[in-house]
Amino acid sequence: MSHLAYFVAAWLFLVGLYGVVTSRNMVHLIICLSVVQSSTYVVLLTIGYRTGAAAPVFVDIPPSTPAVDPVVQALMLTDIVVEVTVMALLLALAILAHARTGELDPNRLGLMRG
Amino acid sequence: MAPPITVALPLATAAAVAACHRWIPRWPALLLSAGASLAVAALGVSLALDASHSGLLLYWFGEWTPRTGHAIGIDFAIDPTGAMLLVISATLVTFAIVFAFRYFDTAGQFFQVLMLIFLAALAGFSLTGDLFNLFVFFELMSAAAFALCGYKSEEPAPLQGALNFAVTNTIGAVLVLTGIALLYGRTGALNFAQIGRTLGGRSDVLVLAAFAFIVCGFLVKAAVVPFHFWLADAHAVAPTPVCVIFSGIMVEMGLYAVVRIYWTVFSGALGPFHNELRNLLMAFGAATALVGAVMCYAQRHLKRLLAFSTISHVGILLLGIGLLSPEALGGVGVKLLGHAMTKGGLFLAAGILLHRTGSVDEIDLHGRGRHLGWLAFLFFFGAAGLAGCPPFATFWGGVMLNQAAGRLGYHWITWVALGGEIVTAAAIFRFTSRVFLGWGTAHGVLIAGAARIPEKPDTQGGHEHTPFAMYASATVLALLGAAAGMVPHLTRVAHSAALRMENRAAYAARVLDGVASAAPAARDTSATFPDLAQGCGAVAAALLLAWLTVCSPSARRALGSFHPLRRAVQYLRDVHSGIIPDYVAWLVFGVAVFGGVACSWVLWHATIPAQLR
Amino acid sequence: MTTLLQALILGMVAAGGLAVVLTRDPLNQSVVVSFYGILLAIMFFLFQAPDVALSQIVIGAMALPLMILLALARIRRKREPPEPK
Amino acid sequence: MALFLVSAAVFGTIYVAALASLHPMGVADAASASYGNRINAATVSERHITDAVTAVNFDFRGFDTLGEEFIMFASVIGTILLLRKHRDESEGTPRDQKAGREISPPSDAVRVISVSLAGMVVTFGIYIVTHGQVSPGGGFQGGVLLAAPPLLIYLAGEFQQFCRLAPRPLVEAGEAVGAAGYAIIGVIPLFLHAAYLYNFLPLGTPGDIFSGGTVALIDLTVGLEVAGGFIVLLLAFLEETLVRRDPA
Repeated sequence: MSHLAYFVAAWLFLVGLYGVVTSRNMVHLIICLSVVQSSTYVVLLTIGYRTGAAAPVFVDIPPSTPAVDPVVQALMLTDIVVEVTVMALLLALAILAHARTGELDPNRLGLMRG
Repeated sequence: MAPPITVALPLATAAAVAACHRWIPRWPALLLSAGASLAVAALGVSLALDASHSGLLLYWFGEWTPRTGHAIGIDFAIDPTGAMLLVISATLVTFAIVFAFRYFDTAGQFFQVLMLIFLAALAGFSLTGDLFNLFVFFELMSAAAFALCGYKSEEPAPLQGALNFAVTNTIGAVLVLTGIALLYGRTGALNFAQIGRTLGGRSDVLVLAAFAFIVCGFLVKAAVVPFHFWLADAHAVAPTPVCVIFSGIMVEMGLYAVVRIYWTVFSGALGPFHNELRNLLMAFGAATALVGAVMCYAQRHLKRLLAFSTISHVGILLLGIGLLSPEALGGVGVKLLGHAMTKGGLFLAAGILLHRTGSVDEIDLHGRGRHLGWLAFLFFFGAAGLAGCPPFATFWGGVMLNQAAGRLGYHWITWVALGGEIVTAAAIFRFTSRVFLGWGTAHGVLIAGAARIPEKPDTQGGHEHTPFAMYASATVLALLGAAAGMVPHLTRVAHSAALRMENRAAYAARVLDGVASAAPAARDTSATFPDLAQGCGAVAAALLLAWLTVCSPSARRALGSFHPLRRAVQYLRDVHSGIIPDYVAWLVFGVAVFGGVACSWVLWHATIPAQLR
Repeated sequence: MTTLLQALILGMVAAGGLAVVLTRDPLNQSVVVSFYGILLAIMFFLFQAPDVALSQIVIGAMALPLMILLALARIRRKREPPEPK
Repeated sequence: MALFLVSAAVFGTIYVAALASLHPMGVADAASASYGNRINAATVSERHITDAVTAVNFDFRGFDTLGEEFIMFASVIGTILLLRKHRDESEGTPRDQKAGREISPPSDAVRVISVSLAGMVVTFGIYIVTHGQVSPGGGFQGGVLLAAPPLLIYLAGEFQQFCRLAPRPLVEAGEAVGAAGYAIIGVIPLFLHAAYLYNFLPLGTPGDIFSGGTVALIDLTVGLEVAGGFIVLLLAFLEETLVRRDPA
C-alpha cells in the first residue's frame, strides 16, 4: 500500500501513452491525452497526503490541526484548469481538421511527410 | 517596479484589446499592442543594464520574502541572461506585430492579443526563479502558440501542423510536471535555489529521473532530435510572423530552461556525473545538428527548409551547452542572439515572398523572383549570417564556442557545428539562386521527394506591391543580427553573464539569504586569423555547395547515383511521417534513452567501487 | 477503513484509466471519461482534497465530456449525406 | 510499435524506480513537508483565510494563478480564432430549427426542470465564488458552475434563446474584463510602494465572507473570467455544430 498510489500514477501515464500511440481516431487520441495528464494529479495528490491529517480547511477545526499539504492541491487545481482549456483547443483543431479533410484517423492525417 | 510590469503590461493590453476588438478600428489596436511590446523591450534593456551592474535582481511577488532561508512565495530572479532573452523576445514580437499589420485580412486583432500573451509568457519564463511558475509560463506560451500555429484554419495543413505541435508539446509539459512533482516530493520546494540547496550533493535514481523528465520535456520545446518532429510541421504552416517568434526565441527558450534548471538546481547533485552528462548532451546535440542539416538541404518548401535549419542550429547550441563551461555558454548566448535576429529576418523575407508570389516552393517558383532584387539580397545576407560570417553575432558566438571546445579537448564539435552551418546556409543559397536568379533547372535530385504542402498565401492572392512596413521590418531585423556582432565587449558581457548563471552557490545565497556576490572576472574573446578565415570560408563553402547542386550537371549526377546518401535521405523522410502516433513513439524513445543513460550512472557508481571505474 | 477505501478507489481509478483508453468509440468514450472524472473526484475527496474534488467534478465530469459530445456532434454531421435544402 | 513498447518499458521502469524511492504515502519526511506546513501555519494567522488552498492560489502563489487565468484566456481566444467564420462558409439556419428535424421539441417537464435547475445552479455558483477564502471552492470552480445555466436554458429552448441570454460580444467582453481585473488589482499595490499582487486590503475576521483582503476580490474577477470563458467556449462549439455549413 505504501507506494501503491504512486504506481497508479505511473500506470495511468503508460496506459494513456499506449492509447495515444495506438489510436485510430483523433478524438480518442485527445481523450487518451487527458488520461496521461491525470497521472500528474495522482502523483501530486499522493505526495501531499498525510495519514490521519485533515483537509487544509480550518473552518470547524483549530488552525493548529495537522493538515495535508495545501501546496500540491493548489498545483493540481492549476493543472486541472490548464488541462481542460488545452483540451478545448485540441478538440477545436480536431473537428476543423475533420471538416477540411473528412479524415479523423491520425495515421491518415499525414500531409507533412518528408 | 519594472520586473512585474514586463508581464502585467502585455497581459493587461491583450485583455483590453480583446475586450474592445469589436468596437475599435485596427490602427489604435496596432499602436497599443506594438507600443506595449516596445515598452517591454525598453524595460528589458534597463533590467539587463541593471543586472549586469549589480548582479541578480530579486523581486518577490506579494511581499512574500523568504523566511529563515525558506522561500514562501514566487520570485523573479533577473540575471543578465534572462533580461537579454526578454529583450530579444520583445524585439521580435514588436517586429512581428508591425510586419503583420498589413499581412492578415481577417481577425488581425486576435493575432495581436495572442502575440501579447505570448510575449508575457516569454517574459515570465525568462525572469522567473520558481520551477512551477516556469511551468505555468511554459503552458501559457504553448496555449498561445497552438492557436497561432493553426491561424489559417480554413486550410487542412495548418490544422494538422498545429495538432502535431499541440499533442507532442502537451506530452512534453506532462513530463516536466512529473519531474517537478518528483522534486517536490523529495525537497518540498519549488524555488530553484531552494531545491538546489536541499538536494545538496546527493543524487539517486529519483534525482536523475526528475532531471531526465524535466530536461526531456523542455527539449521537446527545443526541438532536439528525436523530439523535433513537430517543429518542421508547425513552421511550415504557421503564418510567417509567428514563425519569427517560434524559431527566433520560443525554441531557444526550451534550451534556456535546461541551462537554468541544470545550473541552479542539479549542478550540485549531478556533480559526480559531470563528464557523463557532457557526453550525453553533446550526443543529442550532434545528432540534432546533423539530422537538421541533412533534412534542411532536402526540402523544397522554404519555411520547412528554414525550420530544419533552426533544428540544426539548436543542435549546435546544445553542443555548446553540453560543454558545461562558462565560456562555451557565453558563446551560446551570443550565437542565440545572432540567430534570433538573422532567422527572424529570413522568415520575414519568406513572408514577403509569399505575399508577392503566393508560394514558397523552390520548384514552383523557379526563376519567378527575378524582379525581387532586394528580397534576394535579404536572403543572401541572412544565409551569410547563419554561416557565421564576420561581423555577425553568430561569428563571435562561434569563436567563443570553438575556443572553449579546444581548451576542453573537444575539437570535433567545431567540425560538426561548421558542417551544420555550411549546409543550412547552402540550402538558402540554393533556394535564392534558383528562385531569384533562375539558375539551373526546375528539377532537383534531392528535393524532388520533399513535402509539397498545399498552401494558400497568408494574404489573398499575389500582390503587386509590398507594403513598406514589411520590407522595413525584414531589413532592420536582418541588419540587427549583424549590428549585434559589432557591439563593443559583447564577448566579455556574455562571458560574465554565463559565469553568473553557472554559479549555483552565489545564486542561492542571493535568493534565499540576500547575500550579494562580487562581479565575476570576465574577459574579452578576440578573433584570430584562423577564426576569420573559418567564418569567411564557411560562406564560400556554402556558396560552392549551392552552386554545385544547382549548376553542375555532373555534380548532380554524382549526387544522384550516390546511393548511401539517397538511402539515408529517404529513410529520414520516411521517419518524418507527419503522423502523431509515430511522433509520440519517438518522443518516448528519446526519454527512454536520455533517462536510461542518466539512471545507469547511478547504478554504475553504486555497484562498481571507485578504484575500478 | 480509510486505507481500505483509498486502496479500493485507487484500483478503480487504475481500471478506469484503462477503460477510457480501451474504449475505441469516442461516443462511448465520452461517457466512460465522465465516469473516470467522477472516480478521480471521489479519490481527491478521500485524500482530503475537497477543493480539487469540486473542480474535478465540474470540469472532468461535466465540462470536458460536454465539449467532447459537441465535437462529436459536429463530426457526425459532416459524415451524414448533405441534406436537401 | 516495437520501438514504442521497448521505450515505454524503459521509461516505465525509470519512473517506477524513481517513485519507489519517494517517501511512502502518508508519511512525508521533514524536508518534503516543510513548504506545506509553513503555509498551513501562516494561512489563518497572517491572511485570515480559512481555506489554505485558496490562500496558496490567490495570495502566496498568486502569480501562478495570474498565469493560469491567462492560459484559459489564451485558449478561449484561440478557440474563437480557430472556429471563426471564413469567407467561403455561409451560415445556415440553426439545425434545431430546421423543418423536418426528427428530434421532438423538449417536453414541458424538461423546460420546467432545466429552468428551475438553472436558478439553483446560479445561486450555488455565486455561493462557491464568494466563499472561496472560507470553504472549499473559489473563482475557478464557481465560474464553471456559472457557465452551466445558459446551457440548461439551451436544453429548455433553442439556440437563438441561448444567444439572447448570453450575447456573445458581452460575454467576450466580460471574460476579458475579468482577466484584466486580476492583472490590474495586482498593480494597485505598486502605487502603495508594495510588491505586485501584494494583499493590500484589510484582512477581516477569519471565516467571514469579506475576509482575506484582495483574495475575495480576485475570486470575483476569476469567477467572471472563468464563467465568461466557458460560455464563450460552449457558444463557439455550439455554433460550429448547429449553424455552420460546410463550404460547397
